[in-house]
Amino acid sequence: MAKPVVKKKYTLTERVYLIEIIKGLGLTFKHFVFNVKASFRPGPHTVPTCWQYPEDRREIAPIFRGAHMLMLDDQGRIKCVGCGMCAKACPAQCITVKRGKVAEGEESKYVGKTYPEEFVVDLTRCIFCGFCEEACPKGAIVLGPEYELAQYTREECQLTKEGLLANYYKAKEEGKLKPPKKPVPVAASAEPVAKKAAAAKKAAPKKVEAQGAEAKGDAKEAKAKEAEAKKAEKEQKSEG
Amino acid sequence: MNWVIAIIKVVFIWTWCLLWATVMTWAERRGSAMIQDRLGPNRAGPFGLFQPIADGIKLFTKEEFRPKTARKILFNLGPILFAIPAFSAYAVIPFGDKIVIGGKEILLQVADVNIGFLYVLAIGALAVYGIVVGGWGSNNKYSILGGLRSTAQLISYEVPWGLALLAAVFVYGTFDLRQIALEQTGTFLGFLPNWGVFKQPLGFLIFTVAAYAEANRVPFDLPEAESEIVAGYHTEYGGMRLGLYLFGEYVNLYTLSALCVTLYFGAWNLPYIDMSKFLGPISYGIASFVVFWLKVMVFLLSFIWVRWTVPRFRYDQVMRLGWKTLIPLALFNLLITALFIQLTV
Amino acid sequence: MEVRRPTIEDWDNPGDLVTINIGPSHPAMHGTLRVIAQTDGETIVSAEPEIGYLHRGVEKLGEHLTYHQFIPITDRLNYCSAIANNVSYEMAVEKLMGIKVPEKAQVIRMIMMELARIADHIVCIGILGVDLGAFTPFFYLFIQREEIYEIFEWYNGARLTNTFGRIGGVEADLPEDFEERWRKLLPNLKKAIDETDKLLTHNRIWMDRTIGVTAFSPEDALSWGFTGPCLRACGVKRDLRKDEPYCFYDQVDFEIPVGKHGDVFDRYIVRMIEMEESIKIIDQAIKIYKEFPPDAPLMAKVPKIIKPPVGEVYSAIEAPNGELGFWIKSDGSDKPYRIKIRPPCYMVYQAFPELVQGEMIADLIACLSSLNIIAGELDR
Amino acid sequence: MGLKEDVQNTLGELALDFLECQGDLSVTVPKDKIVEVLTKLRDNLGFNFLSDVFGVDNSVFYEKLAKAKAKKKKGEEDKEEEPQGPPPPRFEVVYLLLSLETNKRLAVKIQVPEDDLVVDSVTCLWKAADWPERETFDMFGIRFKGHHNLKRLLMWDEFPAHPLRKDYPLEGQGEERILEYND
Repeated sequence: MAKPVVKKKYTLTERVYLIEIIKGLGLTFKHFVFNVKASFRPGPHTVPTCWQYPEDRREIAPIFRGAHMLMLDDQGRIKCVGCGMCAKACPAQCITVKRGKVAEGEESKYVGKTYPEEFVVDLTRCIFCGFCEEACPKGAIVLGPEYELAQYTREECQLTKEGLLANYYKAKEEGKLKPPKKPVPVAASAEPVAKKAAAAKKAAPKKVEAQGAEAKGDAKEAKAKEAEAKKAEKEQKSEG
Repeated sequence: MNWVIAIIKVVFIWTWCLLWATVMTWAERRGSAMIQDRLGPNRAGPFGLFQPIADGIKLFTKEEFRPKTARKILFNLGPILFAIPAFSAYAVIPFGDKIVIGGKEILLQVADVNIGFLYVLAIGALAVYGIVVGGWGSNNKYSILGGLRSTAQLISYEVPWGLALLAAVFVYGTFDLRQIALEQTGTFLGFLPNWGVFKQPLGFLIFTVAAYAEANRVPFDLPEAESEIVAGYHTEYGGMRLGLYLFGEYVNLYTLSALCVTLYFGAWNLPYIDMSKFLGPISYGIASFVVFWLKVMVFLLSFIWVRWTVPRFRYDQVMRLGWKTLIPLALFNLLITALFIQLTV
Repeated sequence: MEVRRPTIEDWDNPGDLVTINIGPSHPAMHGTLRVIAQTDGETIVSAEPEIGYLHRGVEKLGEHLTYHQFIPITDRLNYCSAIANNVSYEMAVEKLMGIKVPEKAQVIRMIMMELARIADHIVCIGILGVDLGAFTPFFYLFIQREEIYEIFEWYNGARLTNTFGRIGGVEADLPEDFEERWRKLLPNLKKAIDETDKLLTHNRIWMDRTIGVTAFSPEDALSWGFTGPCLRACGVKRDLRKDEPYCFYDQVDFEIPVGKHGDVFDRYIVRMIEMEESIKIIDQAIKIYKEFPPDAPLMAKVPKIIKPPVGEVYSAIEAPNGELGFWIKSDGSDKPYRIKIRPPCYMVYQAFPELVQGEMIADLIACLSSLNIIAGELDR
Repeated sequence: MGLKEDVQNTLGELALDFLECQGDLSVTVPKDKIVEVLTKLRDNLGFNFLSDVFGVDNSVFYEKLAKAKAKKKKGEEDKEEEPQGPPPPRFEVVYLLLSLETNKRLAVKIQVPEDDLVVDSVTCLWKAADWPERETFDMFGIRFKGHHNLKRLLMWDEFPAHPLRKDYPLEGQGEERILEYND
C-alpha cells in the first residue's frame, strides 16, 4: 500500500525545539501565577473556574430541567387532573398516572374533579427532555431545579406523588420555582414566510401581523390543549 | 563512632528523599492544577498537604493484586529492582559541605568516593532492569511494550548523558563529586559565578534533555504513555508495588536534580558570596544544606512545569533525537571542551 | 512522493505479528471503540476496527416513537453537539411535511448550531491534545465549553442533551441576557483558542507528531465518503453550509478552511480555524436576530399530532463532524416508517484501517482523536 | 431542474419508476443492474459521491397504505378497484447519491424479494459502501455479492436475527444473556 509522504519545511524557530517550548513555558507560568494568586482569595470560590462543590454551587438556570415536581396552585390545591397527557408524551415512558375521582369532602385539595391517584416518575428511565411539561394542559408537572438525584436503591429513584410534592415544597422554599413560560409566537398560517433577503426590511410591518397572530395562536393553542385533555379523560374513562 | 554517623546519614538521606518524593506528588498535583486553571487536591489538611499521606495509606492498604498469568518471581522483583537503585544512587551525591560538631568534621555526604561519578552512572543504568523485569513479568502486551520502549530509551539516552558528563569531567579534572562541588567557588571570567553551567552551557542542555528522558518524564514519558499503552510497564501493578515504582520515579528525579545542581549549578555555593567566611561551623553546614536543597527544588519544579506544557514524542522521534541530534552535539561539545583545555592548559 | 508501507501479505507467517487489542476500555478509546491491531514492533501492519459496543438501536426505536418523541433520542447521537443533531432531524421532518420554519427560529437555530460546533471542536482538539500528551490546552478549552453549555442551559434548561427545537420551529426565544453572556464569553474563548494555538501549533514536538501522520489523498477521501473537517483537511472545499445553504448561512460571510494533505495536523488546523469562523457567524447571526421584532413567530403552524404525508426525504446539514443526514420514510401515520441516520464519523471511521496502516501505535491514537469519532453517533 | 429527464435519458429502460417527494427524486432500477446503473450515473451525470446505503423493510408499509386507503374508501366507495398485482418485493435497498459539482441528490432504489436476498456489492465503485453494506446485511439479512468482508457490523457475530426487519420486536427476542446478580 502506498501513501503520500508529507514533508513540511520547518522555520528555524520551529526547528529548534527550545524556542517554542520556552514560549509555552512562559504561557503556562502566567496561568500558574494567576491561579496561585487567585487561590489565596478568601471564600470557597477562589480560582474562577473551580467550584468547590458541596459548599460552593454554580447558579443554575431558573428553567433548569431537573427532577420533576407536582405543582400546586395559589390555594395549595394540586393542579394535576390525572389526564395522562404527560405519560403519553414521554419518549422514555417513565411516567405512570392513575386517575381517580375526587372523593366528597376533598374538593379543597384538588383543582379538578379528578386527581392523580397514583403518579410515579421513574427517574432511572427519565431523560429530562421536558416534554411532559410541554404536554401538560394544566401546567401541573414541571421539571424542577433539583439535580442531586443519586440514590442507594432503585426504589428510591421512583418518584412518587409524595416525592414530587416534596420537590415542589423544597423549590418553593428556596424560591426556585420556574418563572411562567412565555408563550411561543406561532406563525399565522402555514404559508411560506417572506423571502429571507427581505427579512430586515419587512421587520416593521410584520410586527403588527405577528402580534395578532400571537394572540390568536395562543387562544387556539389553549383551546386545543383543553380539548385534548378532555379527549384523554374520556379515553381513560372508557378504558377504566 | 564513624559507623554511627554513617548510619545516621543514611537514615537521614533516605527519609529526606522519601519525604520529598511524597511532597513532590503533592506539588505535581497542585502545580499542574495551578497551571491548568484548577485547584487540585485541597481537602486533606492545609492546602491539601496531607494528600500524599492519604495516598500512601491507600497504597499500603490496597489489595496486593497479581494477575494469574503473571510470572510471580519477576512480578514481585520488578518494583524492588526499580526502587533499590533509585535509593542507592544518592549515596555519593553530597547534600551540603561539611558540618563541624564537637571538633569532629562530618561531611554532608553518605559516601565520599573518588569515582562517585561513575557510581551514579552505573547505578542509574540499573534502574532499567526493574522496568524490563516488571514489564515482562506482568505478562501483558502493553507492559512489555512499555518495558521495551523504556529499555531502548534509557540505553539511548545514557550515551549523550554520559558524553555530556564526560565533558564536565574534562573541565573539573576529577570524578569525585565533592571535589567538583568545591571547585565551583569564586567567579568565572571575572563576573560570572564559577559554575559549570557557564563553562558547559551546551553540556548542561544535553544533560537536562537526557535527564528528562532518563526520568521518563514528559515529553519522554513513552514507557508509560497513558493514551497509547495504558500505563506501560506498571499497567498490571497496584497497591504498594505500584507505590514503589512511583516513589522510585520521584526519588530518581531528586537524584537527577541533585546531580545537575552539583555539576552545573555550583552545588551549595552561592554566587559571589562565600558563606563559610562569616558563618559558624554548624550554621555553615546547615546553610550549605539549605542552599543545595533549594537549588534542587527549583529543578524539581521545572520537571513539573515542563511536564504540563509540552506534548509527548513518538517512539521513533525520541530515538531520532537521541541518536541523530544529542549524540553528535555531545561529541561536538566534548571535542570543543578538549580542544579548549588543550589550548589553555 | 509516495512510500510503500508493509501490509500483512508481506509476512509469510502472520503469526509472527503481535496482536494488540486496543479497547473497548482503553484510556484513549473515546467511548467504547475497539481496534484489533496487528503490529510488527511498534508499526501497525493491519488494524481492524470493531464497532457496535454502544449500539442502542436508535433507528429501530425511531420506528416506535412519534415524530416529536424522537427528538430527545437524537441528542444521544453525537452528544458533544446535540443541537446539530436535533436541528438536522427537525429539518428532515419539516421537509417531509413541507413546513416553512419562521425566519427568527432559523436564526436562533443557526446561532445555537454554531455554538454547538465550537463546543464539539473544543472537545475534539482538547482530546487530541490529551492523547498526544499535552494536557493543559484541554483544560483551557474545556472551561470555555462549560461557558457555552451555560448559554444552552439558560436557553432551555439542559446542558448536554439539549432537546433543542421542535418540529416547525424552536421552543423559546433567546433569553434576554444571551448577547451579554456571549460578549462575556467571547474574549475568553478567543484567548483559549489563542493559547492552545501558542502551546501546540508551532511546537516542534506537536508538529512532528501530527504533520504527515495518516495523510490521505482527496480522491481516497471522497471515495470513502468523508465529509466535514476530515474531508476539508484533504483539500476538498466542501461544506454544506455553502453548497446547500440552509437557515441563514447564505446571508452570513464566512470562510471555509481547507487543508492540503489530510493529515492530523491539517484536521487540527481546520478545526481551529472553523472555531474562529463560527465565532464570526454567530456575531453576524446576532445582528440578523436583532432585526426581528421580539414577538416575531418562532413556530410554524404545525398540527399537534404530526402526521406527514406518505413519502421519503433525505435532508442533511453540516454537523460539526460532517454531513449529518436523516432519511425518513413516512407511511402517513404518526410514527416514522423508517429512519435512517447518516452519521458523519461512521463513514470516516470505516477508512480507519487504510488510514493507520503502516503508521505507529502512537499515530493510531492521534488519528483516532483527530477524526473525532463519537461512539454514540457511530453505533447509533 | 430536469434531473428526472436527465436520469431518464441516461438510464433509459433501466429506470423503472420515479418517485418525487418534496423535491427529492428517487428512481427504482432493476436489482441485477445496480452496479451498471450506478456506474452510468457516476460517469455520465456526475453523481460522484455515495452518501449512504441502507435497506428498508416494506412488509408492513403496503399493508398500512392499504388500510389507510380502505378507511378512505368507506367514505367514498366509488373509485375503481385497483388491479391486484403480485405483492411487491419485501425489501428495498436505497443508495443515496450526491453530485459534488451540482449539489444534486438522487436516491437509487432496488427492490429485493425475500426469496432472493443477494445484491451486487458496489464497493468496487465507492469504498464508502463498505460498512453501510455490512450494516444492511446485519440489519436486514441482505447479502452483497462481491463484498470483501461481509460480516455483522453492529450486532455480534452469533446474533440470530436481523433486528431492523419489521417482524422483529422492539424489545428483542431474549438474545442477550440474562445476567442474574446475587446480592
